[in-house]
Amino acid sequence: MAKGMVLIDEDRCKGCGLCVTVCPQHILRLAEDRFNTKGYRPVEVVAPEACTGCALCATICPDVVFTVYRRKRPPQPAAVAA
Amino acid sequence: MAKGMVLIDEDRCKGCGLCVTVCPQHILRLAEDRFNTKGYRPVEVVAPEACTGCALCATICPDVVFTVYRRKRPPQPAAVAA
Amino acid sequence: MAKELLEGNAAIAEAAIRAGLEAYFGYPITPQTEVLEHLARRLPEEGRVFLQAESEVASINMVYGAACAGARVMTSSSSPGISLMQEGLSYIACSEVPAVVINIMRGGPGLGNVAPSQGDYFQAVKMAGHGDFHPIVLAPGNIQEAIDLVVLAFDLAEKYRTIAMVVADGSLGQMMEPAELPPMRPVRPPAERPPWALTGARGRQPNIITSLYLEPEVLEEVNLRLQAKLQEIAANEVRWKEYSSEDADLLLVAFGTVGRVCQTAVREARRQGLKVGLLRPITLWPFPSARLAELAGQVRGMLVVEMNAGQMVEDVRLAVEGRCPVRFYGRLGGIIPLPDEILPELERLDKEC
Amino acid sequence: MAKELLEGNAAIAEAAIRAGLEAYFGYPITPQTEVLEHLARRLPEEGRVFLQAESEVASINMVYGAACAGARVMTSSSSPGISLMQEGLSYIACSEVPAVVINIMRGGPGLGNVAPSQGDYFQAVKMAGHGDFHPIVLAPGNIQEAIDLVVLAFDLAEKYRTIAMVVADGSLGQMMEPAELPPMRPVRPPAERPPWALTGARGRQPNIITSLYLEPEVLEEVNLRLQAKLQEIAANEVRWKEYSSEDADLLLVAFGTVGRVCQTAVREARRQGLKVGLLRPITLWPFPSARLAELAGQVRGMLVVEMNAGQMVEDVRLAVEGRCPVRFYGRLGGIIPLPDEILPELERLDKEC
Amino acid sequence: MQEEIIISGFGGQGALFSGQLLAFAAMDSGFHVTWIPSYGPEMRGGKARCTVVISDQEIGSPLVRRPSAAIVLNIPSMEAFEPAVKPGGVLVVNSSLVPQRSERTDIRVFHIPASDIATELGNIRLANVVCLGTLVQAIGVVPLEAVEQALDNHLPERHRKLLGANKAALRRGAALVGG
Amino acid sequence: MQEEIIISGFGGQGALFSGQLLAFAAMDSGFHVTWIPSYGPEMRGGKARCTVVISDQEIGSPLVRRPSAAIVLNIPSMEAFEPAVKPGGVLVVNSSLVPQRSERTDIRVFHIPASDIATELGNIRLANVVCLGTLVQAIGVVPLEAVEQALDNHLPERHRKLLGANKAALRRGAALVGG
Amino acid sequence: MVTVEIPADMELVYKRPQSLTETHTHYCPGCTHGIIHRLIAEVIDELGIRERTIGIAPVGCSVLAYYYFNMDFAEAAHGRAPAMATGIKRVSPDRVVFTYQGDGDLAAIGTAEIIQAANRGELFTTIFVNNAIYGMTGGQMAPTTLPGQVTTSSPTGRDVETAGFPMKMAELLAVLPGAAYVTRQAVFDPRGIHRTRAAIKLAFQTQLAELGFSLVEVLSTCNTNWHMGVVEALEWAKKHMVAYYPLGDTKVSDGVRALMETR
Amino acid sequence: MVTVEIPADMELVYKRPQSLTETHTHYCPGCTHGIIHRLIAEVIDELGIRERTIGIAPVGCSVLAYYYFNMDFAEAAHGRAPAMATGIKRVSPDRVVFTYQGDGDLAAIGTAEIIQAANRGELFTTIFVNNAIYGMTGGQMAPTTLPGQVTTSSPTGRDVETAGFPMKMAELLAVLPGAAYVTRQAVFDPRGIHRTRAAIKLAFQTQLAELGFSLVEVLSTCNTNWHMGVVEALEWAKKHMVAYYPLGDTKVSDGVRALMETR
Ligand SMILES: Cc1ncc(C[n+]2csc(CCOP(=O)(O)OP(=O)(O)O)c2C)c(N)n1
Ligand SMILES: Cc1ncc(C[n+]2csc(CCOP(=O)(O)OP(=O)(O)O)c2C)c(N)n1
Ligand code: SF4
Ligand code: SF4
Ligand code: SF4
Ligand code: SF4
Ligand code: SF4
Ligand code: SF4
Ligand SMILES: [Mg+2]
Ligand SMILES: [Mg+2]
Repeated sequence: MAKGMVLIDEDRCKGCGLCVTVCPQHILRLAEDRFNTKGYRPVEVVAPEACTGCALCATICPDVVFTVYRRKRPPQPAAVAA
Repeated sequence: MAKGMVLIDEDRCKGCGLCVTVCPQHILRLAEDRFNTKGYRPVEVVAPEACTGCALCATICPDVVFTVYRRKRPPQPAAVAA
Repeated sequence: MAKELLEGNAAIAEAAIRAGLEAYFGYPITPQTEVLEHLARRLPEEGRVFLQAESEVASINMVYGAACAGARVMTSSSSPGISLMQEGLSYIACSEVPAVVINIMRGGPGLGNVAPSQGDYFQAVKMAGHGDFHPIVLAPGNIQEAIDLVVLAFDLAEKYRTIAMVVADGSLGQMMEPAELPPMRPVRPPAERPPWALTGARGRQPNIITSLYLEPEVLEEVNLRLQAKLQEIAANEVRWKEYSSEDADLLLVAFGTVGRVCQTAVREARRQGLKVGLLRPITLWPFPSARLAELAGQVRGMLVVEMNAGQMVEDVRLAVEGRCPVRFYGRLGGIIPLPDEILPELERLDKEC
Repeated sequence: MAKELLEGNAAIAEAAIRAGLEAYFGYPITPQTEVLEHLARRLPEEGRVFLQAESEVASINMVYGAACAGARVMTSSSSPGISLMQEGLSYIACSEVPAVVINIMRGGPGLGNVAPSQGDYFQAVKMAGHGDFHPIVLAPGNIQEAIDLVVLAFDLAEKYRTIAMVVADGSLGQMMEPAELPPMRPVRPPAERPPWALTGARGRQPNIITSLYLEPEVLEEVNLRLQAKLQEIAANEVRWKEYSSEDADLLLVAFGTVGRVCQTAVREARRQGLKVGLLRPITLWPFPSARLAELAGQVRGMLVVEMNAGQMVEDVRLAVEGRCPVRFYGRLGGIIPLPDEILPELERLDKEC
Repeated sequence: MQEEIIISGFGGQGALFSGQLLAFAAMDSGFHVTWIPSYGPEMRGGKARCTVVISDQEIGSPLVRRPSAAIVLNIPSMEAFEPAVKPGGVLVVNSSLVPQRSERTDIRVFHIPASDIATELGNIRLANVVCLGTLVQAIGVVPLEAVEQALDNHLPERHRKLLGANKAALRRGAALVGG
Repeated sequence: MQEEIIISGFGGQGALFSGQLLAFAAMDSGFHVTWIPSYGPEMRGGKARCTVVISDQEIGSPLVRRPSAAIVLNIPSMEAFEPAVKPGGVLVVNSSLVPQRSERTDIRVFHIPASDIATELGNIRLANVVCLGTLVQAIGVVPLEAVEQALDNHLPERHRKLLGANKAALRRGAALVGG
Repeated sequence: MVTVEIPADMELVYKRPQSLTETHTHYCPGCTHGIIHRLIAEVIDELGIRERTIGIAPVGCSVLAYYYFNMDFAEAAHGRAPAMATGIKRVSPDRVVFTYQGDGDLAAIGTAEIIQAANRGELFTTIFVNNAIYGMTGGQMAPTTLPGQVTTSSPTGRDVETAGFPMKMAELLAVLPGAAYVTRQAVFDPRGIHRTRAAIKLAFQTQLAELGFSLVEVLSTCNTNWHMGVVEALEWAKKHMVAYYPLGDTKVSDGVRALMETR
Repeated sequence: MVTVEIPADMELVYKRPQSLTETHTHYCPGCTHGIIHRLIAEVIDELGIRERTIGIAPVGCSVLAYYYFNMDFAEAAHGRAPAMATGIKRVSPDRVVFTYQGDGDLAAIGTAEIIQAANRGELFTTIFVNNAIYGMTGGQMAPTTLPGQVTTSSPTGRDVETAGFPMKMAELLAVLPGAAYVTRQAVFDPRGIHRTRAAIKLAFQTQLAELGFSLVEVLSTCNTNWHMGVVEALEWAKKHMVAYYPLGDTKVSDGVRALMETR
């Protein structure tokens, strides 16, 4: 089960490829088969299950294409105060 | 015999008194009895014989009132090179 | 309030305060520095904003900013400084924010001198910098009028969201004459700033103030709106004064200081049997063209007197359209024409028309 | 030299080089940046001075300096940038040093847009900043004329020691058409700079260039000299072109890009049986008033077409003085009026006059 | 004689350049000519079009509302200029990118799959030159050779290697005009 | 009724201030009044003069070339305004500083040793007030008391201690006008 | 419309800030202006000041910023944003004011206005986007263009002999006592972006605490006018711009230091 | 006319420099503008460059400097002398060009022009007369007016909260690589005057050696608008101005240092 998940606002994407270069999971690429309404090849997620929700893609994207989710950490036993 | 001598271009003087304050010989003062063509009380030399030709008056005068002369030093025996 | 003997520049400054001026941004320049100096003292006293800007370019852009924020704001300067404000004025014109500008004109061109002049008539009435715009231009002839017109300038600037410029010369700025200041208007509290102002988009859509319209079609619409506004102003806000014009068969036309000098010329001419009248435009833009056109049917000729090489005379000619001769007499370089120079010109006009 | 297909802005820049331009100071602004870019490349190639200034205020004052030193110098900009030059222009005017200024006008007011416009007509012809002065204003209608007028601008600026301004719009700046560049003039060597120039007071009295004249009487004299010069220019340098005006009973008046559009309108109107002519002013100042006054006796009416809200039309009305109706048609915001809009206006003029 | 040609597409399709080619050709053929671009208000990309006027007399307006001929390289251009072409005029449509067909019968319309032909010739960006070939052949004012000459003289250095392809494109376009 | 008074001297002689006094007095007496200074072009010092117009109707020009009355405090002022005073007018000359005498018979001339009188009163700078007293008395439009009142109200704080001396100067000047 | 199910155990870690409108920007693909816009918007969201913030757009590629920021905005004349901001802030001292300016705007034509505003200690914040070029007008030399860098107005590369050395505005402004916080950051990689965001936040906090003028110089790219690919531009900038323009704070007033420490 | 016999054994140690005209200045009595004029003239005489020097007067009390210097001169628009000097020098590189500017002129309205000229390393020299006030227009606050100093536009004293701190131009300009020699001197006593003269000489030499931009800030007085006696003004300036504006070089480039060493 994926640790993270991104939503892509495809029509905002200008296909600049910046997110592709920073995704540590190498799961982003520019679509090769289609254009978005702006005429760019939009980004797409190749392997959603590998997404960690690290949000580096969102950090660098100049066009605020990504919304990023991360799985909540299961409630951990509270650390004992030292 | 005076070591120095100043000429005063009286009509340039604005009576600001700066020269009076810097003359180390205290031989300058503003005329008390007359105005120059500009309507100022011009500077005058009280004791010309005390002038050393140090040119401090000329150094500070904003209106280039002074021309300064200094007595040539009598030819000194040439110092023997060490 | 009783009349006091007031100096022109100080009266202008104090009138602005009474009119509710919230902020002043300006830069010293003779012969208007007393406006700035009066405000430097009085505005902080009143808890309002006085700021000496680094330049006239900065002044006008500070005015632009404060006006965008919805504050009553003003700057003042003299000819070279006003030239430096041309770009800013054009932005303000297109952005439709209200601003009051005082120009106490001096001898030009260039650095010229600080003597009284009307050399910036064209610059004031024909444009606000580049593009198609006319600020409202008010030209007081005496100190009471200067006071009243400063107050009016704020009201007109706000009513039409436009630039209202008061033009005078150093002689008005430095003379003294009895006049009455208006009562102090309460300053508009920040909470009551106009709805279009930049006050923070709390509970409403953001306000944007810009003069950029990339699409020619859109910019044309903006311009048509500006032009419609100008027409509305032209229809409603023309102001002038007439002296002995009812039965006049010769008409003097002059504004500001020269206007009042011409009042004397009228009296003296009448004493000599010449039926001279005077029209003194108070708004230079909009110009009292219709009334002049009317008078062109009544009088045999007009004499326009200015402290420049002939600027307003063009607007008179445009109004008159050849229906009567329009002559010009002017003095340059900061010289005020006096009645005894104007009289011979009137006699000549009388003979030749 | 044979004709080449030239882009307007580059042609203007190259023409300046051929005319002996020694130094250019300017700041980028659309739609004239290609002038600057062309010169950035070519002037250093020719061993001459290119400097990108920090602003238009700096540009015009660098021009002022280089002109004082007796060099052939120029700047170029577009509307907002020209507004920023107003103070400097006024100094140059009063100092009587020659300078060439190019204004490739854009839509205004304010930031407006970069589309073609003629909104700065008043600013160009009525003044150079504050004070009483008119620069020589040249308005090319096509690229060949742009080239020729740039060369002429340098010659007139030097002949009269004045500002020569070439005004056009972005469509002329960006269009291409065949034209011939003049041969390369040799650059005047520094040793041959004019006698009034600041070149170092070697073996002569110092030269002083100033625009400050504290005494009103002296400044008045300076102004009278300036006015006399302007009159001389007005007498000698009026230029315009006429098309089919000999037998015209309706006259179009338009300058620059609109002027050439009107050439087409004339042809089409004639095809429809309207006897339309066209007068295209080439010098906007001095204005071909006398010729228009003459034509006012011949035609039934005039239609002035501009890319603004009606500016040159005032000068036409001033020339015509009511002797025939003068109508106006204008487009704003960067829109070029086309023949098919002008024709109905002509038809209306035909019916109503 | 006066031809007023509008070439319209979006930025990067080469509308401006093919207009310049036509202008050069017209000039070299002894005509008066004007070329004038108009960009959209967008800072980057967006529409790009130019108007070329070719005449045997001095040219007045370099802009026209109703061209005598037009090349439309994309859908918005089709919408703008298909209705505008003067009766008797010529319309060249890059049918690879513009699906709709002109219904007009008072003009000569050429729907040509220019992008496909260009791709076939090895570079999709040659579509504009294909269309230009068609237009030049159709209006017949300027000889095709003059356009080839213009290519020889003015193809930018960095595209020099595509000179042959450009000429081929031009000829392919021209060949689509039936005798 | 209209009186046009020029008061002229060099900077520091108080020409501007005495004009203002007159203006205040005229205003308080119910007249229309204008006061207008003119400085020389020199940045500092140099000539200082003002024109005061007092009228029972709205005032047109605040400047006049030919005053109905004048006070001249130094030689250049004498040269400028002695010939200018209108026939029937009044000229007050500070004879302490202006040696020449007016020959005019069509005006009333008062040569008064104002600086000497002022020195006598303890402050040479009161010469202008002495002259003002003479002028006010001579033209008779404004009562002397109104000028005294103006002194009471408008003498700058830092000169407050000279109020008495000012009034005395005024009266001394006035007394020089023969019945 | 596609509806996406978000699993219940997923939490939102990044979403479009409220301080941006929905409008798509006109910037070139990969232009860092977009990143900087976003960072400002995030900070304004975080500080909860959107409804009392007034922004000022420059003349430059970001001239249309007012369409992208979801708050009151004005468009200044070229270089004059600091004067305009001064006007606004002085009459609205309880509002938050910021200018967004390019290097042509701030370091050329607007030199006097930024220096004087900083010197007066005006209580607004400036985000200064240094992309070493005039983007909007098509790639002319800026005061910040690197030595030897080719632009359309320095076709053989910036010649420091005639054009001078690139201006280090963060260092210059730091000299002025009125400037409370001045820093230089870069948005060339996620780390730099995070730091830039922190700097922008501190700048706004400086304003909120009325400590003086604050400015964040952000090294940026202009791939279009540099004639580079998007990624190549970032690499070039990292290598060449950062070498000339050292990153980090050039001015931290005592007040700001105290602020930093309480965070 | 009085003829004075000069004894034969007297030698001339001070005479009016040839680079001054005979014209009397319009400056107030004791105004230090006069001293500074004289020093410039002496240096120009000494360097023998009068006939190839072009000076530029500002708008300010020294607006009429062209009447006093015996050489080609131009009068600039307020603050724009550096732009004008740039124009002149660029087209006349073998001439010596200097601007003479007041603090309102250089540090307020002319901020952009001086900074950009310095940054470009323009090969002219600026003599910057800092008298902490706008002299010509009658004593308004300048960017250099001291904290608390009363002027007509800061009637209750300069309030650094609203007007900022006085600008230290010599320090600010020193940051720019194009500036080769920047120094601050004072003409409050003969020693200071001698030092100022030496600095002015070095500045012109910097220009002659084409080492970059050179500027001498000269602390000065304006007794008239400070409302002080002439001597009192000097004392006040020595005490208060020098405390705020430290004297000495703020920038000496390597080239200039070499020049200093060869002297
Ligand atoms: C007075 C004036 N001069 C020039 C321009 C033209 N102009 C528009 S943007 C710009 C420079 C933009 O460069 P920069 O500030 O670096 O912003 P960028 O586009 O690189 O983000 C210029 C010179 C203008 N609009 N107004
Ligand atoms: C554009 C413009 N703005 C303002 C002025 C008015 N002005 C003349 S001199 C001056 C300031 C002079 O001060 P400074 O530069 O310090 O010189 P100083 O007189 O003290 O020597 C000003 C503001 C002007 N002439 N032009
Ligand atoms: S959140 Fe991280 S892992 Fe997921 S797509 Fe974005 S960069 Fe890649
Ligand atoms: S960074 Fe943004 S705009 Fe660029 S490719 Fe990725 S999603 Fe698209
Ligand atoms: S030269 Fe020296 S001693 Fe002689 S008067 Fe001058 S200051 Fe005094
Ligand atoms: S310093 Fe000069 S001006 Fe001043 S009193 Fe002495 S001589 Fe006269
Ligand atoms: S031109 Fe440069 S700065 Fe402008 S949007 Fe494109 S990449 Fe960004
Ligand atoms: S006003 Fe001040 S600076 Fe000007 S001349 Fe007088 S003392 Fe000197
Ligand atoms: Mg940039
Ligand atoms: Mg000063």
